[in-house]
Amino acid sequence: MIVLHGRKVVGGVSEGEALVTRETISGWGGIDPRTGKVVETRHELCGVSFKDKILVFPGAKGSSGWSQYFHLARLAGTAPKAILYNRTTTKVALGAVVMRVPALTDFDRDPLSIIEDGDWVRVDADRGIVEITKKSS
Amino acid sequence: MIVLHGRKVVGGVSEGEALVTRETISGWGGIDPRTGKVVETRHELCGVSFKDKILVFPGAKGSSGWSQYFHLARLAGTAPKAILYNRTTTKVALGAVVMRVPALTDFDRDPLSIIEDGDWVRVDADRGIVEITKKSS
Amino acid sequence: MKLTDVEQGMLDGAEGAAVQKAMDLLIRYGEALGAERLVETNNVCGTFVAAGPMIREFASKGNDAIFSEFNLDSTEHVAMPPVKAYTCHLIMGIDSEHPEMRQVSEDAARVQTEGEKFFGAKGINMLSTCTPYQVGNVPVMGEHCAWMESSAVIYCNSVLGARTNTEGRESTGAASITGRIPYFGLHIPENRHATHLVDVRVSVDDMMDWGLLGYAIGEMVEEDIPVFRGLESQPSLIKLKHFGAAAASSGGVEMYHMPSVTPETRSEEGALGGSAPRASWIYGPQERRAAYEKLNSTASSADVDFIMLGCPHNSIEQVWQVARLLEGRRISPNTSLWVFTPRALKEVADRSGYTDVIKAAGGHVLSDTCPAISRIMPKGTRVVATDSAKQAHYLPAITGVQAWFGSVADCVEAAVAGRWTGGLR
Amino acid sequence: MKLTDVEQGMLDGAEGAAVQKAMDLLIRYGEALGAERLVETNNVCGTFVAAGPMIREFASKGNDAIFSEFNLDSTEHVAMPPVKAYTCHLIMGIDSEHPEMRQVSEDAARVQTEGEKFFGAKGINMLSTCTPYQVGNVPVMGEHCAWMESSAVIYCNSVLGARTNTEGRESTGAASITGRIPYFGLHIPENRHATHLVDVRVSVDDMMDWGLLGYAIGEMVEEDIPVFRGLESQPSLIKLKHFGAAAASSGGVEMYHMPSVTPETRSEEGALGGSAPRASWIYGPQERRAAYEKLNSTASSADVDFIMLGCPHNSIEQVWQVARLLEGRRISPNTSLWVFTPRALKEVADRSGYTDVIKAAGGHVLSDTCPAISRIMPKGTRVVATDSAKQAHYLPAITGVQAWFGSVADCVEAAVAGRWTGGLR
Ligand code: F3S
Ligand code: F3S
Repeated sequence: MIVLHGRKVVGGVSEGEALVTRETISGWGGIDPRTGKVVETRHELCGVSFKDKILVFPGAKGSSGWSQYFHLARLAGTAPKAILYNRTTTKVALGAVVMRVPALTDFDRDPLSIIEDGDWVRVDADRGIVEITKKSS
Repeated sequence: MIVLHGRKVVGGVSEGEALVTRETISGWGGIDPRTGKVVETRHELCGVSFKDKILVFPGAKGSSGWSQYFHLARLAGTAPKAILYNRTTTKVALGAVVMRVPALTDFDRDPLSIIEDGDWVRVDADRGIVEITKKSS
Repeated sequence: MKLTDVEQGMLDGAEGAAVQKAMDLLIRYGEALGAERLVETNNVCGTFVAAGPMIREFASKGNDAIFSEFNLDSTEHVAMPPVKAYTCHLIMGIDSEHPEMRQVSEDAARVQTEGEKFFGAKGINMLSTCTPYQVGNVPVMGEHCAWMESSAVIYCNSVLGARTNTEGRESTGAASITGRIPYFGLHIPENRHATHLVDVRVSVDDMMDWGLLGYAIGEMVEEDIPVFRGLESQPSLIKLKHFGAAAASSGGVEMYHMPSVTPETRSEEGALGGSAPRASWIYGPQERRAAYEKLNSTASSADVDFIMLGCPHNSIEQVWQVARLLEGRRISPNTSLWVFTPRALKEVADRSGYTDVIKAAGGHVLSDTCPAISRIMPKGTRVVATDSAKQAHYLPAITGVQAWFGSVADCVEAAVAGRWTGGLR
Repeated sequence: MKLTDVEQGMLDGAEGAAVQKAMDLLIRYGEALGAERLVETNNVCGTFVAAGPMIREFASKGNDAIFSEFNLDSTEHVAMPPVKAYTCHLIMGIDSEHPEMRQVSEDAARVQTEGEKFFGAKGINMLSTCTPYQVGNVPVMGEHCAWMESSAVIYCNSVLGARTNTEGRESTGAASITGRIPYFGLHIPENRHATHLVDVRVSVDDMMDWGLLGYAIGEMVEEDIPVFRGLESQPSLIKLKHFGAAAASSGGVEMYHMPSVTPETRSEEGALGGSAPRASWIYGPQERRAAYEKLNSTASSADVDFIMLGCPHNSIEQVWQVARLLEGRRISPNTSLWVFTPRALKEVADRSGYTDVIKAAGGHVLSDTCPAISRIMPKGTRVVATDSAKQAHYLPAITGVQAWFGSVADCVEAAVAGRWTGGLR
């Protein structure tokens, strides 16, 4: 089991299957809040839903509608269980806050180089701890 | 007879009685083109007309309507015979051009300290010469 | 003046009679200024639509004649071509949609509407305001412009860092169809340095205080360029708009430096171009009071019958403030209140509900012009109150009224009470 | 986060429930950012009026409920107080006055009009555009703002020198009734320095080229801050508007430096804050062509059926250009042409006669929204042509159409011929 340490963005504890992407995610024009699916045509997760997943991604891109779209995902019940991202911007931080799911950033090691799709991840945002159980083991 | 030298603004030759003021003149809200009178309440020439005079003054002030008001004075036949001023601004230069009367500036000596009301002044703007015959002599 | 081949071609008539006349004027004007050459401009703000009784007398000869005489200084009447430069019409003669203004002169309204059609078809944008920067014409730093309207010229040079002299009806007309203006004055970097230092020793924060500072500086500095020291609060568009309009009416200021706000330089030394100021002034409590006294020098009776708000034209933020101050109140029966904002922003005011709030209180929202330009005020106006230093400076001279100057709150209280109770706090 | 007494009072409910909820959100948001304190702002641009199907479902609960949930992130519905800060509503869901858009959803039009009334009465100015700086909201250097709309954020920081992060619907809602926003990111001087150098090796002058430069830079620089070297031509508002919108859509650029044009610093060293750039890029012919190819990557059929002009919304200068290009011509029967400009500037276009010229050619002038936001286009649209890099970037992703990108002249030729003949010249 691998442990990462990060800075609390939004508190709370949650665990679930990891969904990982190395591409920044767009809100408006990037996801469909009704299904939680990424819809940006050239995105590697295009068509995949982050509902109930532990979403691990570099950060946000695109328009200022970012927080609103992830806010709508919460209301539609399609939000991820928790989010882990590397680069803080007002878009992703506000999105995390209005999604009200545990969120961490500023990690001691880059989660994108450690966590893979399907790994089981436990996020304790209050204590800033991420515990990763590799899918294979 | 006193001779001044200045830079040609608008060519031509003209002579007449001097009307002198040490206060800058405003176009819009400062003169009445129908009568050629200064109308600015606190101005030393308030109520006096520059029609057919050799107007000697420091320069222009006030709004960008300056050239239009002196243009209208030309059309109303109330323009001065010639103008001599010290400080070049786009307002006074454009006004001189559209008034189409001989005009000089940038003098070797300050005309305001030499010319007085009623002096007879001959302006040869093409050669940049002002000949002043003092009223008293 | 040295002309480029294109300019020589225009002067020789290669682009038609009107362009030839325009070049003739630009050269006479450039030589009058002592300018060495012309500079290209694609941002012209002038006045084209006929306004005012004397020019309207020309209207019977048609708009080509009006353009030739008043925008090209050409006695020979030539046909106006479509404009070459991005050109805007600034202030109109009257507010052609406001009933009280129309009945003053149906003829003026007709000439204006016809002029809008004619000049619009030539590509002249009817901004119909003295504040082009509030209706989308916001030049960027370094852009050479040819603007009329002294309050817009000082804003363009100082706050936006673009470059313009105070142009006239004729020079902007010539610039619109040639895309040229004399390379003189504030188009030249060396002429944009500060020449005088103003040491501000009082706090300057609200709209009234920014107007008083401008009015005091104009008289001290006249046509020169001040740099300010000691300004602590962060101004916004509406405060610098009021400040600049005041400085351009009490004097002929066309540019100023406030290093933390105006873009041209970041420091006092940079603003002064490394040389010492020719003179330094202090703006303290006495100067502030003197400016207040001068602005109120024509007022004696407290029985106010007309409130004028919005010179230069109000932003939508200011219309919102007036609506908030008037909400649920009634203007005194023997007082009128007119708020001026550009027609384009009146659309936003209508849509946001402010126009209805102001009307419900008995006020009016007007556009296109102002009392000083149109000489139109409610019948029988004797005593005016205004939140604008420029209108308080010009209205008495132009119409003979008494004028009180104070804050927008003072003005609204006067409108409701019918009596002036403002003062220097 | 450290709060001032006033802020602590607001958090403790001293100014009512809504303000308390707003402070709660601002603190959660500030802590998520790692901000140390809040900063005062009197310039908020956000979205308040309900738009889009999911939020409209809330409309039945009333606008207080919409404000609580979507502008305060408060599940508990509280009454909205009048705003404290000067606040503007940016883009609308649909153009409620354009017939073709209304019939798509009468309900959407009704909800929008009701929302305008409700939020207007709270003091929110209905600018109804993505370009506040084209409708009078032009903050000055140093002003702390809280703006949404990425194309407006990059303009505010870079060209005006004011300070804002890319805010959201919730943070701007909270800022409107508290006058506060987290002191983070571009509010802090040290974060406004350039981090990367872009060496421009091709001439960048017309509108299309400024869009290509922006689109290429966004991908290179992502969220960082570029300073440019080698830009020779003098840009204007419309060129920097197009450049910034492109850079903010292909990447997340929120600020850039062009020393001779952007006010913050006068030199490359000053822009870089004295340190070396983290990376340098060249923008040459290959990068220019790559950006062009990407922007046209979804287009295959030359049979264009819809021309979209004006993203971000057109200035009046651009509407004049379209009218000039269309004068005396007819748009092909199987092609539609929509020009978007803010409602306030459509008033100027109507008055100048441009709307009639465009209509006579078979085109339409719309306001308030755009196809990417409203998802409304002429029925059956498959192949779009646009003069806007941002619209070409988003429209295919949002609506599945093919999109050609080119100059406004290419687009008008395509409208008249019904076929795309644009290309990289
Ligand atoms: S034109 Fe505008 S600047 Fe004042 S004098 Fe009239 S409101
Ligand atoms: S809101 Fe404006 S910036 Fe473009 S995507 Fe729509 S026209």
